[in-house]
Amino acid sequence: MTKLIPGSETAARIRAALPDAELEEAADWVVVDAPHLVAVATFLRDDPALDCRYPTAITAVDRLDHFELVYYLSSLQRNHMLILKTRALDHEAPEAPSVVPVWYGAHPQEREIYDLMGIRFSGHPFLKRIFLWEGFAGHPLRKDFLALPGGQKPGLAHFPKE
Amino acid sequence: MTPPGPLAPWYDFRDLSNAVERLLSWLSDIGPDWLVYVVSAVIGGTAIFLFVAATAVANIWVERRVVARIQVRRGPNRAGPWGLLQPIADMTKLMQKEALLPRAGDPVVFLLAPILAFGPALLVWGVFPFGKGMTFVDLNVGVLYIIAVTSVTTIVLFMAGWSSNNKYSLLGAIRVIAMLLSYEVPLVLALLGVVLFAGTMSLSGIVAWQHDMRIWLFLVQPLAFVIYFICATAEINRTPTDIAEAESEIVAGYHTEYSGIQFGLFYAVELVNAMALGAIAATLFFGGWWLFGLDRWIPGWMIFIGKVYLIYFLLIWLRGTLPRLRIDQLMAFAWKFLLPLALVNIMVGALEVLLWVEYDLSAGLVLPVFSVVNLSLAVLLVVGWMRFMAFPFHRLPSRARLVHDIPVVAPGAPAGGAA
Amino acid sequence: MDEPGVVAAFWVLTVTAVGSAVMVAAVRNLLHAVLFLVLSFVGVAGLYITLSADFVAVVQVLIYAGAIAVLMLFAIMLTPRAARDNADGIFWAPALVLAGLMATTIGLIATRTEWAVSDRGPFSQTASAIGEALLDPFVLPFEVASVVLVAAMIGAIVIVREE
Amino acid sequence: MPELRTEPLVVNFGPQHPSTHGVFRMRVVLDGERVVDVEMAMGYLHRSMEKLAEERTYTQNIPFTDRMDYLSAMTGNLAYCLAAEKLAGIEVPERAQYLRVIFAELQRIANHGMAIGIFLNDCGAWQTPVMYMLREREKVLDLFEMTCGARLTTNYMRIGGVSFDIPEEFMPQATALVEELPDRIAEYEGLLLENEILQARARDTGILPADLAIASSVSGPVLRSTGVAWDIRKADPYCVYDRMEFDIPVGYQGDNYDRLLVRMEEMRQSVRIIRQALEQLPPGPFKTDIPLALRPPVGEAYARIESPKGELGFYLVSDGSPTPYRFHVRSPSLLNLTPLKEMTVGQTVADLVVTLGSIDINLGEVDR
Repeated sequence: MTKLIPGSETAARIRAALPDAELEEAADWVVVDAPHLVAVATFLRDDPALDCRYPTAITAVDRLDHFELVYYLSSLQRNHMLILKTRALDHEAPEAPSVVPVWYGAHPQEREIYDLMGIRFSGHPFLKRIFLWEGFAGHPLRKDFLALPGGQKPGLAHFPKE
Repeated sequence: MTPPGPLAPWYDFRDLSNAVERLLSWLSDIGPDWLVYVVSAVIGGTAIFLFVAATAVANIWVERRVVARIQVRRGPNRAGPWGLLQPIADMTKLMQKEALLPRAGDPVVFLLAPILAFGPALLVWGVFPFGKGMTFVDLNVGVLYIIAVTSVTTIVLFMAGWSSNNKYSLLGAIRVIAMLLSYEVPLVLALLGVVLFAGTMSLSGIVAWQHDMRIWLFLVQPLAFVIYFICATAEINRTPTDIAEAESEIVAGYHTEYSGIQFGLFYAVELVNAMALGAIAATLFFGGWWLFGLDRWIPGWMIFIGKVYLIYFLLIWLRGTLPRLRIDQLMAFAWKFLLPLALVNIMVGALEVLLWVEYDLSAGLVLPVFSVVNLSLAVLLVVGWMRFMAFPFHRLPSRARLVHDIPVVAPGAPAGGAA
Repeated sequence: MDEPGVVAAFWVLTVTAVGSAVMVAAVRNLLHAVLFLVLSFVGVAGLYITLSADFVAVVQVLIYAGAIAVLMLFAIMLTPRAARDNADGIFWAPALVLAGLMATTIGLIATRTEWAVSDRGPFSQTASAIGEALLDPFVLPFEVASVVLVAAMIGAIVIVREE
Repeated sequence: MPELRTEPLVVNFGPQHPSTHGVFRMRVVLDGERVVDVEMAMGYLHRSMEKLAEERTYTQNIPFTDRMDYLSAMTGNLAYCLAAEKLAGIEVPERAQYLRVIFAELQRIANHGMAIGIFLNDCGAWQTPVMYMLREREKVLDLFEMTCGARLTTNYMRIGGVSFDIPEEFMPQATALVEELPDRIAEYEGLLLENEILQARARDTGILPADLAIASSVSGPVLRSTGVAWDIRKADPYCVYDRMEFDIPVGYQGDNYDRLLVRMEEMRQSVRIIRQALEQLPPGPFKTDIPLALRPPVGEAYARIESPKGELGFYLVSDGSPTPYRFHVRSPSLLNLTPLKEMTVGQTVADLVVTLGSIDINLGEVDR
């Protein structure tokens, strides 16, 4: 069974190695501030105990006032997984550092996030839209894409017969 | 070259030339000289054209049905009984389609190519002895003629590929030329071995030699047949050597841009060329219309066509079973494997013919001995080459490694290695 | 040689060969030029057939139309696209003069020479006659030619060999 | 000797091309036959499922997962249902877990059959292997049809179980298939794996080093072919895989041939798993009753399975409403394409096509 490393343990290890990174720990994950993302990612990859050399999944969530980037990182050798998060605070022009130098596997995933969420990854070697064509207006996975009048978020507020 | 004698009755259909001979002798009695020439040319040309057209049409059905059998399906079975009318339906469809012309292409060359491609495919058939007297033109350089005519096809295919102004077509055209340059050499050398033994380049002469010696040249020159078969398969672009129109790589190669009946012509040329390969192999290696005395009972042309279809079946079989080689592997195969073997074959063949002629040995004695020697030599060379020169596949694993549990490094232990 | 069919064939083939040879020099597109060259070769091969030199005719098609033209196509394909035109050169005038001189010389020689007419008939088997000639009276030139070809092949290998 | 200066040729492979497995496009720069550069372009099948799913309830989203990897719809269903169950905290009855394992493994056989057949097609084998593989796949699809009425887009799994119990005639037919398949697989191994032409084409081409594979998030058979023993069924068992006895096939150096080896052996291991699952299949309910108005609590969940193509994961975020707040698919087809350039540059066009075929992508899943 893959062990999910709790946020407190990850945070303790990161603090020991990179004392100036601003961390916010939750039960399952650690939120790191964007400027330290690459340093923390490099540490997670190279630390022999954490050994997160396999980036399982990278995605983003639109939290209405900011974007949350979610990194599922795992070690195949030790069979554990940890969740790292970071935030792109500017909702209008979100930007985050790219982790492609750390994990090559982030290449298409960050392009996908850029295409669908509009987060610019600084330092990405080939940041072009991956699915939609250049010039497509907007980024469809944002909650305000083709926003409904009255600020209503897409999706159902309640079930039809409720 | 048939000795003059009393003409056979015209209804003797064991040899279709009987009827023609009758007609011509009657014409020469009543008409001027040139009329005989013209009539014989028209009859022969029409007969060959009809034969080629009929086989092209029939082979659509044959190929599709046979390949379907190989591929555990049924093949065309809706149009007519057993799908026999399928070729008609295919042709009708192709003729109805618009023949597109690429805008940036070279229209004259583009339109000429499919028409010119049919020329060599048709011309080759002029020299085959379909039966004892059934040769349209009995050239005494027949073997060379065949090689020359088929090599012209390459230029036509290049024209098609280049004039399409399509990158896939261009790649296909370049591949066609590279293939020809490599495979023409061992092909000619292989056929040289046959000519060495038969002592003539005339096709009916070679058949007559096999008839007189009561042996197939395939038995005397097995290596030559193998080399010829592989080279000819490569030259007419069929799997496993169809890199010039490799569907999965360059879409359709030189005929990517062709549509409608122009594509249909290329398709027909491919089928006719496959048949021509069979006809050449049947004539040179398998005794043409002669079948160990059976030709007295069965018409020679039936035997010939039967042999052609057997070899054609072999081609379909290969097509249905083998994957395609890569271009550099094909080139390496031609130069490093086929060419040395062809040279060895010629050396051995020349030595044998020399022995035979110098010591004036009886053919009944030496030919079986040569057959055994050459057959064992062929097997030895091919197997030896495979064992010592080819990539040692048999020494590499061909099954996956099985792991029962994932090796997990304990939390304290140091991690290492790529994993 | 005097039959009307042969004469007609001679003129048709001559016009084909010479006309396409002129087109080789005239057309702008290099690939068209090569294709016209092939046509010219085929016309010459036809002329050989009218002379009942069937071996030479077939070899003409095989080697010139089949191999040499293909080599030329290969060479053209390897050059950049810009060089695939018969561009205006500065040499067209001297070339024309040279070609004219050549044509005049050959024409004069052909018409002025007292050609000895052999009284033997045409060969029925040219291939074996040529083979015997090559390996008996002309064996030395034959071998020299093969040595030259071997040298050329070795040279080609040396040039393309990777260091 | 001066370098021969040749013109690079830019060729668009796809989206209309016989061997791009759909509408994938590669912008390939060629030097003669050599590949100098590969640039992937996708999105021709992009249906924006992640956005569509945000406006549908959790149950309504199951059909989308069929249409992502349409060649293995069952595993798409399974991964999504696992994620939704993890998010909502739903327990699945044991019989349903076994049925899920059986159908996921049947789907793996069907998918690998197609993958191997199409790979051989890319090698130029002119349809014959595909036709044989389709013959086996048809039998698997017959089992799907008799159980859930659909063959391709099955829509079979439900949150909390499966939609139908297996019919009576399922067991004998499935047992017969399980008995028959090992012989068939052995036959294909003899015909395909030992074919010299195939070995000449596939060996030492498209080599993927293990460390690059790990750094590029490659998963599934492509990862295993590099020699890394990693299988989520073993590493992070879901359903009842921890009760099954099976091995993981692992390749040697990550070339195209190793990927073929791994897929071929995985079919046999799947047969093993199905046989055990059919024997152990317990009686009982095949689904739990979940509320029609399923509102998972606020939170997020990531559930992953070993789909035939690799690690298929669903990342769901709930805000307590009837629809997922965020629906993300970690699609193995897309991520396995990451090192395509590194695998193909320097080889020939033919190798490029074969390498793409050996990765076994499905455009429905790449573009979503």
